[in-house]
Amino acid sequence: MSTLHTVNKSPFTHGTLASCLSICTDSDGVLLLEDGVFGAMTTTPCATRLTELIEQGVRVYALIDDVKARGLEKMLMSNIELTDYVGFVQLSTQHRCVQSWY
Amino acid sequence: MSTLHTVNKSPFTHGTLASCLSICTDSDGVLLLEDGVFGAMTTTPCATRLTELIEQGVRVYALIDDVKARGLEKMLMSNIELTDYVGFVQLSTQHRCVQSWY
Amino acid sequence: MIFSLAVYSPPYSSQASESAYRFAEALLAEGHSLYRIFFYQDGVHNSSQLLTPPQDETDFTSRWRELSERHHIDLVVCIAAALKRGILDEEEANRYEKPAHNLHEGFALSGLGQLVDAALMSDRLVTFGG
Amino acid sequence: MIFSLAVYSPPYSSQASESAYRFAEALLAEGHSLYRIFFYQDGVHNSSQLLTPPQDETDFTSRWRELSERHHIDLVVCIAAALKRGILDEEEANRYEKPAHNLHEGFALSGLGQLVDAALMSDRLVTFGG
Amino acid sequence: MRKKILFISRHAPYGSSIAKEALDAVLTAAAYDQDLSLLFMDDGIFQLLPNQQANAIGQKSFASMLPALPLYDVENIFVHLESLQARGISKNELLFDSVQTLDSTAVSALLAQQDHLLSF
Amino acid sequence: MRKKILFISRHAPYGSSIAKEALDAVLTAAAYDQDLSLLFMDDGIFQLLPNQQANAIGQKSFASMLPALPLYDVENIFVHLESLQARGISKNELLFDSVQTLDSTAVSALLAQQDHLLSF
Repeated sequence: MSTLHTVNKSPFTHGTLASCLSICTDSDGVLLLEDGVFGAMTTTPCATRLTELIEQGVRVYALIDDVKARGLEKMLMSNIELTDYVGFVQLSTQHRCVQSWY
Repeated sequence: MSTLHTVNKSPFTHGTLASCLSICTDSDGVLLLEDGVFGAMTTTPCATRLTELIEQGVRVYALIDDVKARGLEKMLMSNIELTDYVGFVQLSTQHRCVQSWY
Repeated sequence: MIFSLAVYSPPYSSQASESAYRFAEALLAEGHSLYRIFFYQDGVHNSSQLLTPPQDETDFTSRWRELSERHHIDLVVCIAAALKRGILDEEEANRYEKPAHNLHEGFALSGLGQLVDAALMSDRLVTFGG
Repeated sequence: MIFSLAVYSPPYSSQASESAYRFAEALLAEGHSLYRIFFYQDGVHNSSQLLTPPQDETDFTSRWRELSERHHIDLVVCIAAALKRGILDEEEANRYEKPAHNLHEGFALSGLGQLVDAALMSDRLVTFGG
Repeated sequence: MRKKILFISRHAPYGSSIAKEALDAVLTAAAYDQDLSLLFMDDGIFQLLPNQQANAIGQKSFASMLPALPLYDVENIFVHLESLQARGISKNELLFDSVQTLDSTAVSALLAQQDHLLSF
Repeated sequence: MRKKILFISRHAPYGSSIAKEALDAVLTAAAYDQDLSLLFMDDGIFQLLPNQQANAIGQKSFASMLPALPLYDVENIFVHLESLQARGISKNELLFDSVQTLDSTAVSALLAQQDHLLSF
């Protein structure tokens, strides 16, 4: 079974996202929320690794309310999907465990 | 006049020390305390920049109680000086301002 | 599915309590059940009846309380973490001879075992921290 | 020299309150004076009279209080930050009709202007945060 | 005598309250008739993005609060250039154009001119 | 039925209370007769350094608390290899030798076997 990873820190100042992605595997999912949504920017320090994982089948999401709050709607990587809290709940049911990276 | 910078986050997981060093200048001082003392390890991600600054005349200190608490005494860069709270007070009087990086 | 949440961050200072609340609302709206919310570390401040936010800001404690009443959710605050951080119920205030108590009546102080129990009784445990 | 300190971190959860206290002790031992300690952000929890640490751990509030009495140091807690985080004195508890108050008597709630005033009245202002 | 006080705001908006409480401190200080400056650095520069809709998460937008700064006579507003560059944001994408960018060397010099630094 | 529960401890000791409160949670869980594991990762590996003297800062040393874990029947103690490598620490420098190192791939697999993750 696979793991849903949530990340709520900015990758520009914290190693949290990089750490998460280092152990993220094919069938896992990643949800960026709170300040974690800065990690979905096209300029994110983790862009290469994110794209690599997405190509391997990992799905990466950003919480839309957090994206909107921070004015990032037009600054996101196109291969990252937007979701809401209902989507977050569904993701947590579709994966066996949730690992929170904070 | 010059600035004393204090850093209390680990450079292995936070960008705080790198940020501090990016604007640290010749006559400044840097004091590593709390989890910031991990930045004084020989394996610190900021070793090159630290050595460069020290060669330029910046003095870099680590708070000895925090070093001892974490068992790091034998793992530190030799060009970083150990100090105590009295030393910290003296440093803050010798610099005009203190910038806390947290 | 049966969910439990672990909340480790204080209200206001961190967005994580807000996220936890919205996640709780969404899972209940989706028809899942919520067995327990366990407040630990600085999350214990979510249970203070003395939180006094400005009128246009969220009153976290009351909001947790209302959610709990509407859906019969167990709101448990780690007693060891709470005492260290100045969150007491009447019994603890008496035991330690403190002049007041501040735990909101909708919350219960209990041991850290209730976090483990929440994991054992739930299909999913989701942590909100940082 | 005249110092003031700004403390932005909660006791126990972060080491910064401990560092601030040791710095305060050291500067006083060196013959400097300490005009004010200003508690802001989660630092306001340093002023709770309900902190109940285990017997072998530090009681931060009492320690600040003793230092303040011994050296006549102004202990000021930002009122806006405190109210949001559930730290109230008797007057605020009455004003907002809260059932209890928890500010330790050695501390005073006041405006954020007291942080600016501390800077103006001191040669050095040192911040302890994070 | 007026003192030179620089506020340094280094944290992202919303995820924590640091950025908001830094701004409250700046606005309070404005009443004291001192020589105030404000520097955005690191993730603090994200406070300056336009199109923020913080009502989506139950908060107030920095985009609605920050433009008040010049009205409060906080005229010296600086942004750290390398922090912008690291995040791929250019100065003309920011919320208001009265901010001045400073590179790291200029930031060092700015700090060295102050009587006090208020670190957030 | 016993559940598989993995505690993940990622924070440095002492600077914040997260590491200590993670350990308290592990020791509590040990009483529940479940299949417990504990993984140290990122700055969490610093909890495992010997020669800690936390009394110098008024705290209790992890070096004195962690060796109790096997006594509590927390037998599966793992350390993330790449976290060790990034910090230049080798396994034989650690506090006790009953820990097993796992590379990132093995950590992924470990997570995938669990019923619950407790994130610290």
